[in-house]
Amino acid sequence: MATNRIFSLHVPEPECRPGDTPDFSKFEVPVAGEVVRPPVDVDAEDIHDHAYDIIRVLDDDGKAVGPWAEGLEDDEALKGLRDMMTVRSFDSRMLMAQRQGKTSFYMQALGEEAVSCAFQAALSPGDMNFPTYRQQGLLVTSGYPMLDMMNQIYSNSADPLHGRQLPIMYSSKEHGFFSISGNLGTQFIQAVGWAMASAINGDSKIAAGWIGDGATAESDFHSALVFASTFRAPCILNIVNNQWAISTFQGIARGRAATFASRGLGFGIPSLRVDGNDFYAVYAVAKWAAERAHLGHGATLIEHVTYRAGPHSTSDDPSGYRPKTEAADWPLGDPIARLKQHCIARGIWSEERHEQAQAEIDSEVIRTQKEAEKNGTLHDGPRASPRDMFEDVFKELPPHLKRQRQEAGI
Amino acid sequence: MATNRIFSLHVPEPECRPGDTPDFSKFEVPVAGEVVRPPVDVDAEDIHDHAYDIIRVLDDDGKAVGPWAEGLEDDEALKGLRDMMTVRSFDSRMLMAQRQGKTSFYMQALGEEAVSCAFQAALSPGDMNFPTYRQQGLLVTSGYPMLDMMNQIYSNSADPLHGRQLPIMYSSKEHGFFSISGNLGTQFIQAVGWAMASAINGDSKIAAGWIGDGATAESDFHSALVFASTFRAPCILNIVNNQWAISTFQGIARGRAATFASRGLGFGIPSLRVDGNDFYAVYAVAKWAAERAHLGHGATLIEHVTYRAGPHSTSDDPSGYRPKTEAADWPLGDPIARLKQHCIARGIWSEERHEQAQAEIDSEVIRTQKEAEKNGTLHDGPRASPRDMFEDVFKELPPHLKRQRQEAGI
Amino acid sequence: MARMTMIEAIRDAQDVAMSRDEKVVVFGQDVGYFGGVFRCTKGLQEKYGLQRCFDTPINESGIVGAAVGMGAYGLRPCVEIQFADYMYPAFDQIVSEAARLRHRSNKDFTAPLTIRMPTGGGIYGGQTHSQSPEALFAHVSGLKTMIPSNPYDAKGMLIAAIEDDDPVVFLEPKRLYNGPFDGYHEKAVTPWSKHELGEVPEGHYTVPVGKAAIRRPGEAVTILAYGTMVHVALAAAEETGIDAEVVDLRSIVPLDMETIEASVRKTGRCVVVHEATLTAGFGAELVALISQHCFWHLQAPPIRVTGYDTPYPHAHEWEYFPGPVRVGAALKTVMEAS
Amino acid sequence: MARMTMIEAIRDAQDVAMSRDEKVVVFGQDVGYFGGVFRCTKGLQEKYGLQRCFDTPINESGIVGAAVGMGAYGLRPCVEIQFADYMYPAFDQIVSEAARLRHRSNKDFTAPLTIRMPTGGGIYGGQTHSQSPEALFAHVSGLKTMIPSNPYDAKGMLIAAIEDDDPVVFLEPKRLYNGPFDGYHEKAVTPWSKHELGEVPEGHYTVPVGKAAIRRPGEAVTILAYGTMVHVALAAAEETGIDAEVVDLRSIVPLDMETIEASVRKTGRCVVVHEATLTAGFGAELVALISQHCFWHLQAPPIRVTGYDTPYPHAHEWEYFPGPVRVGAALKTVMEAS
Ligand SMILES: Cc1ncc(C[n+]2csc(CCOP(=O)(O)OP(=O)(O)O)c2C)c(N)n1
Ligand SMILES: Cc1ncc(C[n+]2csc(CCOP(=O)(O)OP(=O)(O)O)c2C)c(N)n1
Ligand SMILES: [Mg+2]
Ligand SMILES: [Mg+2]
Repeated sequence: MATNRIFSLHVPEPECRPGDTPDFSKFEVPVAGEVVRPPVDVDAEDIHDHAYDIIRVLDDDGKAVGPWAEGLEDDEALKGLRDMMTVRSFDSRMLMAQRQGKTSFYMQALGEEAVSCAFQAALSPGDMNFPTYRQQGLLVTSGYPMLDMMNQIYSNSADPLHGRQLPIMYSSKEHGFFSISGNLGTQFIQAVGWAMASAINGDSKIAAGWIGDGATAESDFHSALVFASTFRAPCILNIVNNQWAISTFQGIARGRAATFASRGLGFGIPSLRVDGNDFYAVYAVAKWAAERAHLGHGATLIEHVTYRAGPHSTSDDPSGYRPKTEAADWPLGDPIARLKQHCIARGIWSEERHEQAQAEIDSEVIRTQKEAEKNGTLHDGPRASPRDMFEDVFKELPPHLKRQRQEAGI
Repeated sequence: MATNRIFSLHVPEPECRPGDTPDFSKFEVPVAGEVVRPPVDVDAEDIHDHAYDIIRVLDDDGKAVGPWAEGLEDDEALKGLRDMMTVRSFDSRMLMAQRQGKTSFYMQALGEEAVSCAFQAALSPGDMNFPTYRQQGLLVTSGYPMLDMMNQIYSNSADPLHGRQLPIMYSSKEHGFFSISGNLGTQFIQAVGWAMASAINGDSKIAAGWIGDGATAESDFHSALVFASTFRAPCILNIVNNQWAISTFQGIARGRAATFASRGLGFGIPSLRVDGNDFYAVYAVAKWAAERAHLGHGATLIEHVTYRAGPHSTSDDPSGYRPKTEAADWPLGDPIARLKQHCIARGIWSEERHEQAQAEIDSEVIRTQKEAEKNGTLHDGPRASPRDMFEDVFKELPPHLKRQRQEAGI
Repeated sequence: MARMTMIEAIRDAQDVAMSRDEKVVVFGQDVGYFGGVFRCTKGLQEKYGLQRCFDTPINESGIVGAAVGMGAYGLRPCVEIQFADYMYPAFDQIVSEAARLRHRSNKDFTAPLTIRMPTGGGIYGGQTHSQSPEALFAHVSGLKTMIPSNPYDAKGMLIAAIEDDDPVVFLEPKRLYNGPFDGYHEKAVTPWSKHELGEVPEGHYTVPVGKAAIRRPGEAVTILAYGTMVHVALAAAEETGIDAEVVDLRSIVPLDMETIEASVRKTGRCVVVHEATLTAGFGAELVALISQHCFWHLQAPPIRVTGYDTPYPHAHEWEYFPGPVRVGAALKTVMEAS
Repeated sequence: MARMTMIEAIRDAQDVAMSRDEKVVVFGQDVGYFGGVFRCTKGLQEKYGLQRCFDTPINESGIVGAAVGMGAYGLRPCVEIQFADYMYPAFDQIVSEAARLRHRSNKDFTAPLTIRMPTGGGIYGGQTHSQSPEALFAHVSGLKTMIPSNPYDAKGMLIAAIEDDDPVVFLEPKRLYNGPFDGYHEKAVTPWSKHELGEVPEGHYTVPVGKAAIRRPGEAVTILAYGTMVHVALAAAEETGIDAEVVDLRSIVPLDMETIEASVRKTGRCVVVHEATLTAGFGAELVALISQHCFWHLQAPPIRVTGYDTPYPHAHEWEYFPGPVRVGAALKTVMEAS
């Protein structure tokens, strides 16, 4: 090996690790209302800076300000608040259920609720999401029954997926929610393919792809951008930058680029960053992108800047790789607290109503949980028949699977 | 299917197809000398426009002009000319050999000779290329014996690769030329890995990755940029945009982006476009990028804008998908003619010397070919023993291959 | 009825499928304007327009991934991978996505794709234009894998594949595109126009999925083969004069065990032939099935004649290729064993 | 000597290899600061620095592709793929590049990589944390594929793999990380500290590549197994009281045919066990080899006990998993056959 070191490998490291004091002083908190709202037929390079700035609507007092502050009606704001509260309440119950051994695994969206709840609110019926495992907010917002979610998590007799999938790997065509894959990134190009199909078919439906900051490094991120760019697919490509990919900080996937959104510019795809903890901003940007797609201008890339406040999954313990207080110090605040503040500022909500809503939601979640548990949990009670393992591998059971099922004696 | 078509799929098409008259009027021919030469420690975004402009040194009169016009000595210019002439002469003989059935396959670099010849001239001994199948100029320029190239093409008894590889899939560690793969794109990330290894080892060697315009769509293009960006690998990533990927025009891979080079910006990698038919410009840009890497500033992305003047390979006939005269109309001219003009303008060359050199080169190629054919051609004369098929699959022949070799009776 | 090459038959199958169902779309590298490097999609773009037949960027994962999305939408994509050797970048989308989608979503979403790819050697294509990766697909639950050996089957099977609601990998033995190659590369190839299986009905028909065909009935020994090896097996039977029954599997998943078992029980001897490398090739599965299910009928150890466990060679193609001489030797061995 | 879990043994192997050869580098997702999601690289970054043990972006093709480049440079990368289920994006780099580099360049360049990946089921991981893709690697010429069944082997085999000049796929049965799991998930797992093969020598040693180990000598029937299935096989032998010889293959390419043949010739009967799906699994190769090479010694059809040809289930894991009951039943069948 060389003795006079000439080159050396640069390995990016996060600002702080367990034991350090979180320091977000380098993070420039965006000023609400400052980023312009371009026309939807804009060219990517003409809004180059949108890939570096952060669009924010709700200011520190909860007021909606600036050019992106329009379109969110009173009832929509309140529904958004309720949806996010539901997701959080649901998450905390299911986390507990996993700890109690009622299922094998769980993943929360803690701190990121605005991203999927606000986004879904901007879609139309028939549009299709290709989500990752952290977009349960899409389902809640679209009205998918919480009971079915729980049945899936418990792999019980009423599990819509018959116990085949890991908990939280939902699927609902009806609710515009594509079957979640355990393999990162694959769904990003599938979303583009779905959108291309919509275009080929002369339809008016759009697709939304979802990917995490860490998973942008996967190759199918590239496939998606290449195909979306070439075929001007009517889709929205969402990057949820929640700062962490399990133990790995976002700098490893981002490298020398200033932002993830800037990756879209090299494909001529308009790319915007949005404060992912600002329900209003996410909603407004998603509406803009959806309109763009509907008018035939093709894909938009959105980077949602947020923070994964919980562990990666129930198999993870973040205290091994990041300071415990980092989540609390995250400069963009909590999405529920911020929308709540906005609704109060808007005069349509109050502390009392909030408390009451919280109680209602919690008890509804608990009631639903009890109902779900009647259908069984992973290790207790009824579940799908093991015969079912052999079903739907193919449309029709082929002879070799018939034989194997016989041999299995089930 | 929908009857009221709303969306429709956008499928890019080239300006002209067989039967049409080539029209490069939309192609803005770059003015030589106009693009600034930034310091090598520049940040990617600070030379944003370099990913859109085209660096050109040789003007229409063959004069080297502007800030990139320095460093190419007289003897280097003449060597470059000779190297390119050698590549072209070699290509034409080998093409003929293939037509005569002396081998199975051949691929020319016609019209693109400057890219690899000038680039190699800018490298230092020990640097490593990860080429595609169209960079024979790297080998010729580095002094790799033409005889060995021919032996490889003929799969004969002196083939350094023992008849294992398709013709032109050379390998020479000694000459800084990584084993060519038939699979597109794979070598781009390998180049980054090699550069990372050089950095880990405290070495001073750099790697150069090569990829075609069409193959930038492959996923490993993304892998390469991600890793190069994150680990600041000392490497140069070359895109050879020769306008075509077999029958597919570059707009299919490029999509909505204005240029391929702009893909690098989203990774924070300085990205430049260069006139690939301008030997001087390619040399100057390669030197700049090499210096950048040597000083520890990491990767550079270079898009070489050129034109594939010949068929894709001996299996291809371009008259099925592009106008026959398109090559002749290519606005950046012919690289050999342009460097020749420059050398004459520089006062170090003349028409007579050129003709003489051409004759020398041609006869040297023919002489070498005769020598190579003494070692056999694909279907005639000596070649490696079939026993050799079983060698080097592993370092040592494992029992199962020993058995198979016995069964083969060889 | 018309005489067709296998290329024409494959093109015709796509034409028929596209004309009957506007949900069928065709795409891949060079398949649009140019009609594919082997010309298997020639004229389809002209006939059905850019929206239904188009060139894609060179990204196999993108091609299959987009097809999965389109399938989920409700289209029926038939995509081309330029050579089977280049399918590896798409392997994740094939294995983890297309193959599992129906099951994992409880049929909420399906992936009715056909993934066409030229396979096999015999064209001096070296290690990256000659591979036979069928075993890799066969190991993946949820995929069907077919390999035709002649124009008639190619058309009928490809139409069946496109109409099938499950993902199908459709491997086209490129050495058979223009004629029934029997392994004698020095001989001029007989064109399909001189072969009865080059007789291809017009319009729509299907060859049932998962049904083998007996190409030569025989009593002495069973040869299991598919693709190019069917013709090699026939030549070997001819040359050795051994009364071999040649079974053309046509589809390896699902597999026609009924036909296989009946034949092996009858003959008591078996030779399995494929171009792919030996170890963990599909021949292993065939021998394993026979050994499990026909054990008491076997009079000799089954033999595999396959490519060797090396990368596919260039110069030594004909030493590597399991031609009639090697198959003939195996026939003799298996007949002599006792 | 120290008692170690398999995780500790794997970590220790890398530690030993890194300390003896500074060309050894370790990288992958979450392997740096955090030490890997299974903690198999814990402390290596702290000990050897960021340059020799680091986190990578989540791109498996990038991880293996970069490793190929590093190998060509002269380093000896040992990389982690977080789960074998996530190796597919890297399959092209493994198959088309790492496996072929030595051969295609006439050893001008080589790829001395080790690609570690947790494999197999038994942890309620569902279809994307439970797969056993060993057959896919075994079919590829130029790759070695190893699967340890205990801490002693894991350390010795991993050191051998890292020191090997060929690319090695090193599959770690994750269900064995903490103890010798025999298929009885309701029982608390015995920790490795209570098992003699949890006894791991300090420092450097290797287990020779391609040598099987007989875990239980027996006369009645041969069980061929690897990884978790070795312990299941032992349990089945114990429970049924059938005097089975349990052969732990340890490496499937290269394969220790000598030991296999000797055992099967002796017993005349054979059961092959693996977690992977049945069709075209590595069990097919084993049965095919036995049928070809031990045909005249076989007294009963060999039987495969494997995962079914379905995606790996979540809720029905224990119906799917080839546990001691299924293996025991096969032992009885094979003993009764005549
Ligand atoms: C192909 C593949 N590689 C690795 C993994 C393992 N894995 C699961 S989640 C994860 C981190 C993803 O991080 P990010 O994309 O940022 O999403 P987040 O969890 O933060 O929402 C990893 C590495 C996987 N599921 N698939
Ligand atoms: C993975 C893979 N897919 C497809 C091919 C087939 N193929 C060989 S060359 C080529 C076109 C490449 O075009 P480009 O990258 O522009 O390079 P050029 O030939 O123009 O130099 C294609 C599609 C391949 N070799 N590898
Ligand atoms: Mg993340
Ligand atoms: Mg090109």
